[in-house]
Amino acid sequence: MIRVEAQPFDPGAELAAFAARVAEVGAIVSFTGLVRGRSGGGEVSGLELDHYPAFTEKTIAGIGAEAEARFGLAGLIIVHRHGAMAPGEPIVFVAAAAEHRRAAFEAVDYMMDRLKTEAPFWKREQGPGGDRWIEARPADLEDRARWG
Amino acid sequence: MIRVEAQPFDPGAELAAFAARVAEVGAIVSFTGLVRGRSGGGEVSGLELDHYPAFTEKTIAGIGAEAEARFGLAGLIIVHRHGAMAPGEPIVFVAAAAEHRRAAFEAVDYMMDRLKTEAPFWKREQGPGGDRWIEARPADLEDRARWG
Amino acid sequence: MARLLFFGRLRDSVGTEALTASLPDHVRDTGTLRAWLGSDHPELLDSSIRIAVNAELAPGNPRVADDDEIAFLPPMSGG
Amino acid sequence: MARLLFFGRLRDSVGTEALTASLPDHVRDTGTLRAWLGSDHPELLDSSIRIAVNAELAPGNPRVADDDEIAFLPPMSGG
Repeated sequence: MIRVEAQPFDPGAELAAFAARVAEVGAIVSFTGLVRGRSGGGEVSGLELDHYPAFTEKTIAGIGAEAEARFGLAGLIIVHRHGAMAPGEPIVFVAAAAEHRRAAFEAVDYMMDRLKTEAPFWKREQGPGGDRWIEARPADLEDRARWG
Repeated sequence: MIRVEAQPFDPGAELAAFAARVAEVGAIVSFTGLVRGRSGGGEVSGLELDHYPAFTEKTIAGIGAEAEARFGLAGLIIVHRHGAMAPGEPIVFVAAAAEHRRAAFEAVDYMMDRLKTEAPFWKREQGPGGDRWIEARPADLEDRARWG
Repeated sequence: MARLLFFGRLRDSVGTEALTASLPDHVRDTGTLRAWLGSDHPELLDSSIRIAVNAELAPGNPRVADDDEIAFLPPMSGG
Repeated sequence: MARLLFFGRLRDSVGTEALTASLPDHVRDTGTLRAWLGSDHPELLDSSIRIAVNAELAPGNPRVADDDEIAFLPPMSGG
């Protein structure tokens, strides 16, 4: 299940609903990304996520489908926010369920690496020095390269 | 935070509370282990987890402390059930928060590999063919060996 | 008229999120489009800026035409 | 009197979770304890069964004495 939405979401409620859906499968791994309170530029007061609607859901659905096939998942969910958000708020929630834990770990890791570098979002951080656009870190590109 | 308890818990509520505690950190990874509905022996009707109380909390706390130091975590939680439970019920919930996602992924992966092979629990599965004790799979021992 | 979209920092540097333009005859693919717009907005010449045509990223220099939606995408940063 | 604890499948094979026993003089460490109990319960001789003394797993053959809590642990399976 893929959702891209402007309103805040609760990662706990997402995990509870997902676990109920895949119950009896064995292993669920989740990743929650939160808006950082500090960054290289100091205290962060807010984050704005620009995205390309026509392209976003298609790209994310493709990443999900590839993870499902590659890791033999019993289920997955990706929830991604866009628009304006405050420090501490969740930006992204990704979870995967599988018979054994290794597949679930690898699938979530894989989906996050791809979202970081391929999902059409652009982040503008509001800080004391004004606004600045944040791009993927070199570490994100290296992480992505692990999966071929 | 480490808890070993007989009553059921809700992984969603655990994740929500943990995220509220570590808000603004950036990355949270969680693992939820559920009682499987099927196993090698067929349909599973229940699972009983024997444990060694004096030893369990000490061992789990040690695993948590080593993960914290090794991966530079901002926080972690381990909740583990013991006693009798039904298919689909959570057995274990482990989460780690870190500045960047790789540390959080590796920490949860590490803690699960150690819990699987070193935490003093013993599982008895109830199935159509009667009860049977389940021991760590060879894959669990190989996974554990990755961390030295 | 083609519809041109600008995302991320290009919104600031180009000064708009979207504009419509009639493509001159010599602009037939993403390469010639990039060169044409690049004279006013050299930041679009940077190879890190990718161009999606009708919400599709294709390798090489895909063809562009009036009626297309053409999006200029700086390096992405989801999650 | 030492307190002996049996976990997992040993609960079934030994037939109890716990018993108290007076250790004979020649039983001074986990090795001699294992050999002593092993005559009645050969499953305890298996090297996969580890022995914790007072909730502590130490390498080698730790000493045991009356008053100790001595636990026999089959391979563990948490999580």
